[in-house]
Amino acid sequence: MKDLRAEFPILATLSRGKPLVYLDSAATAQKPQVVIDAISDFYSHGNANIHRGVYQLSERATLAWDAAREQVARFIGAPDVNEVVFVRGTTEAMNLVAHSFLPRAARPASRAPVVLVTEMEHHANIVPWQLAGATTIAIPVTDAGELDLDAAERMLAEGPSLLAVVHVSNTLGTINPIAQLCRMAHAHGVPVVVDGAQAAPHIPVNIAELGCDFYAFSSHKTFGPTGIGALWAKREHLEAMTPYQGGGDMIDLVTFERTTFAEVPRRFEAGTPHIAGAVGFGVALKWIMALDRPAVEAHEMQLMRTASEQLSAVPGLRLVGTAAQKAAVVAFTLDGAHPHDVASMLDGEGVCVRAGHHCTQPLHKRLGLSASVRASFAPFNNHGDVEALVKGMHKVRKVFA
Amino acid sequence: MKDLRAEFPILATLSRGKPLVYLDSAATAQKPQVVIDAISDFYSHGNANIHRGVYQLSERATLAWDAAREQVARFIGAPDVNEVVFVRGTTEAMNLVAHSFLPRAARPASRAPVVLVTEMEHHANIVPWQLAGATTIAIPVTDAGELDLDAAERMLAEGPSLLAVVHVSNTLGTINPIAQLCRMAHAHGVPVVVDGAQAAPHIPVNIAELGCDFYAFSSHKTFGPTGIGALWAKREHLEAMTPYQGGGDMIDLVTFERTTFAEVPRRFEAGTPHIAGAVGFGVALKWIMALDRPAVEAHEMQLMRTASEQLSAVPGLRLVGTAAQKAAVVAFTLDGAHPHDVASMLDGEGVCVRAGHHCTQPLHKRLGLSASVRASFAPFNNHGDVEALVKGMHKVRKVFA
Amino acid sequence: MSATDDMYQSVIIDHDRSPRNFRHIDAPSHHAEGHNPLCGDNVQVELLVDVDGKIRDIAFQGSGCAISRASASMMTATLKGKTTAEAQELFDGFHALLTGKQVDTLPLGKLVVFKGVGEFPMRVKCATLAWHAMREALGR
Amino acid sequence: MSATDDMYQSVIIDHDRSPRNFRHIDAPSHHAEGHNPLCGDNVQVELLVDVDGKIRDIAFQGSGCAISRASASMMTATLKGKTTAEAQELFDGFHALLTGKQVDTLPLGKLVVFKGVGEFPMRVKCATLAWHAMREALGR
Ligand SMILES: Cc1ncc(COP(=O)(O)O)c(C=O)c1O
Ligand SMILES: Cc1ncc(COP(=O)(O)O)c(C=O)c1O
Repeated sequence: MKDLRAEFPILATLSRGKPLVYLDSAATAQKPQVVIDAISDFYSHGNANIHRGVYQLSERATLAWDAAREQVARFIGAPDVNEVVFVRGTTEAMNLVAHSFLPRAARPASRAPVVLVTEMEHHANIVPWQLAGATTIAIPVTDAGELDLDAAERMLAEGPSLLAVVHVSNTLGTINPIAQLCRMAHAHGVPVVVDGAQAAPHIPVNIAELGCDFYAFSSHKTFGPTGIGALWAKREHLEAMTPYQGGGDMIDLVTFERTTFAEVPRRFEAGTPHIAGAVGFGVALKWIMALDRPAVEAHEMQLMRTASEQLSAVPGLRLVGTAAQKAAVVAFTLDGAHPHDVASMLDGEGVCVRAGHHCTQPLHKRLGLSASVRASFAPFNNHGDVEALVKGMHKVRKVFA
Repeated sequence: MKDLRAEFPILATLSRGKPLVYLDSAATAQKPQVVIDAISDFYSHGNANIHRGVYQLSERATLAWDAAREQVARFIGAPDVNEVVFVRGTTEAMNLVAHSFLPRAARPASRAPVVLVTEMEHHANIVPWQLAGATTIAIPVTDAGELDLDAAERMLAEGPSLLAVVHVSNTLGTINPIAQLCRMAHAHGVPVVVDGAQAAPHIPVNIAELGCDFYAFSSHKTFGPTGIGALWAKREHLEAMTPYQGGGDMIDLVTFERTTFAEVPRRFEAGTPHIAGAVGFGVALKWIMALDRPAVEAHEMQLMRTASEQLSAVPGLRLVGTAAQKAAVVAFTLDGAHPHDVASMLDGEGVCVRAGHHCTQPLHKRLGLSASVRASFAPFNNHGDVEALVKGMHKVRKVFA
Repeated sequence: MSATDDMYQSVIIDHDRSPRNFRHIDAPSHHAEGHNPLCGDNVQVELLVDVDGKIRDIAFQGSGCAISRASASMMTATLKGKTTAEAQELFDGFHALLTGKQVDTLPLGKLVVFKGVGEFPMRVKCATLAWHAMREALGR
Repeated sequence: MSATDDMYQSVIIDHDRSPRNFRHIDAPSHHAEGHNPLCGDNVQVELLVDVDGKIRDIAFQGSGCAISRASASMMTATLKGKTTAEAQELFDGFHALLTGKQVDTLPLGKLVVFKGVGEFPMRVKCATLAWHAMREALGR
């Protein structure tokens, strides 16, 4: 596989005076130079507001914005570019669906909707439903960190309004069987919302093969800029959904008495959007698609397996999440050491990992943990990074044993 | 005044093969090099997710994020940094207030709330209230483009839930007497939301002097990146407001039964925010504050006056908006020529202006117009830009007369 | 000469100022509306089509920019007397012309003055608005 | 030697492992809780203060990272027998130490081992958590 390290300028920086070992890509991905340049270029040569300008700069910005939407559609295999809504990120996508779709999915419409989630969901796929007035009930997770599909079947049979499920768990790494879950849910007439925040950077995503109703992911986790992301939704759902935020660009005719709205997807994109962000997002997705993806996946898997094996050899260390189908995320705990102390000590070695609940408090509770340490991999990581992590953990163990 | 043109790389680009004459800063501002560099630097050397990381990169990103919030507070004279909420822009700010504040401002609580707006509002300050279930009624605008303050007094006396008013009109340029309106509104117990999208780039803003309850503005109009903006609100309002979007970072404790929320302002900032955007926004505001602001204001006023005078000399041209207190925005129509054709012809001369309703359809209706042409100025504009505009208009007139 | 001079040729300005067939048809056999949110253009196209498929009359109403008015005007002048099949062919040719495709300009006649609009992607919709309405009216 | 070795000195590790005064006080005269969402640390501080303002007993409970546990432990060990006024002074000194201010370290005694935490802004709250709770318990 092509060495990608040179494409990431941040890898040349030091952390606490040591070479940077970045193992927190699940929190946010680093950016390749092409993405950084695309943003600078936009602001330096192509910046204008979109849609309503007739002059050349605005025309170009509008075309760049449209091209970014097409790139998103291509990335997830969406046949209709107008099924892609630009949002701030996965979190906003879920809130949009909770606000604009959930009320009409409620069965019966008179009762508070029930949203079926899983015990491994990120808060972004729990709290929006609760704020929208839904009751959240959760498909259990096994000790290995897999979904209990028998329970899922039983719970789907009870007729929830919606199934909201993560594609790849940000804590466990588990890759959930989305296609199967969609078939099960649809057999009961339940639409499926998929949180693809962690899947998009790791595995090829094709919404037709998955068969879901909604798919959300964030630019900043797919090597793109912050503040932008995408919600894909079936056209029929988008057409039926009420507007979310109001303002410019999402309207057709405004009067003080009555306002009518623009076509989808613009109806859901009120105000001046994050234009430069969309441009950078498009470039990032193009960059991913140009990778030798099977080779990258194999490389990440190898790093994950090596890390898992070698970490398991650290006395008192327990892996969190050992599903058969896993993406390159390794979470763990160390007996006698608080995860934040572990992360701080690794920080001293230049190793960047995350400690805490990773926005999955219910999962941690289910596993009897208050927090965990998480190392997550990107295509640019190498065996030296794994070595630094493992060496660091031996040192941590010595201090805290 | 210092010549600022060299700081804006985009001014070196050509438009339709001619030197760029950018007169659409009201739609979106161009970016000085320091802002563009700040964004690149963040992604190249400082990129990490914030809040929950203990390692040095994340620590630095968190400090940069906090510093940006402090910069926003300083820019508007807010004493309490925690009264500043980061949002996507003015539009999202209004939607946040409509969702989380309006319901508790409704008087009586049992009736649909009434939001008092003005005939010159941008759609961003009309539609969010309507989507939140409010009735919008509008303070009339005089032919010169000023608010009818007698009518305002009468309408405030009727006890609306809220007064939502623009500080500087994006179409007319009118600077509204916000401090006076706030005194009038507060005498009737009516809270005031101010749309500062066009004020922030042109005039010094001090929320204490204005006396408002909420103030919103957008980064992209203040020489900063797209996708970020700020809502300032009185602490007591923020504390009383319900959460807006749900997800990571805005919670305290999440369970499937019950979720509790973080302190303000984090309660209103769900998910990974636009970190790089906030950093760039902060640098942009710092850049503005470092300008010789009285000199810049005088310069902009002079450009506006020259433009207004010389344009008035074009036969058939009528100025739209001739308020006594005006910011550097000049809108107009030309008899016999549709605004979009005017803008297209100017485009041919490299002159970038906006044509259309500028997201103020009700204002255009009030003035008996279907659309208008708008030229808006920034500190880097000069008399050559005005000349190009005026010369272009004479040419347009010849074609269409 | 600027890039837009090519868009605003005198024939376009003339049709904008004095549009042909800018009226109502008493009992149209077909009609449709078009709306372009960018410029606020709107156009109503009415047709009277014979049983043998010949366009006996065609007219338009509405308001909009010079490009959309001139395009509507020249469309009506061109299509009167043509068959609906020929109208469809002209639509295809006109659309191709504006979207920068290789196209045989001969059958388009005077309509080629709109070629310059093709350089301005934001304005293409103005020029095709009446044509889309015409096609919709004919039920395609 | 890494930057964090200075934070995890053996005395801190020792207090983490065997925290002093990690218990309840039967009838505390003052008590308060602290919570740090970053690490999930939470601490309950209880005090028994004499009428003359002397801290007769002080203890803590809760869970958290090594820094917060060690800090709570050393705080209780330090404050027992001190007056509430002295506790306030120590709070000020400790806070100054951790936020990188110039400070007279002499009165702080063993607490100076926390100086290293000052290098890690995200962890300062861990070290000051119990101190803030103590101060809140005493009603300031
Ligand atoms: C007066 C006014 N209010 C609100 C807005 C909306 O701002 P944004 O599009 O950045 O959300 C704008 C700009 O479009 C404006 O000019
Ligand atoms: C699985 C998962 N879902 C949702 C989110 C939320 O994404 P964002 O913070 O970009 O909105 C994240 C990342 O934090 C995640 O890992």
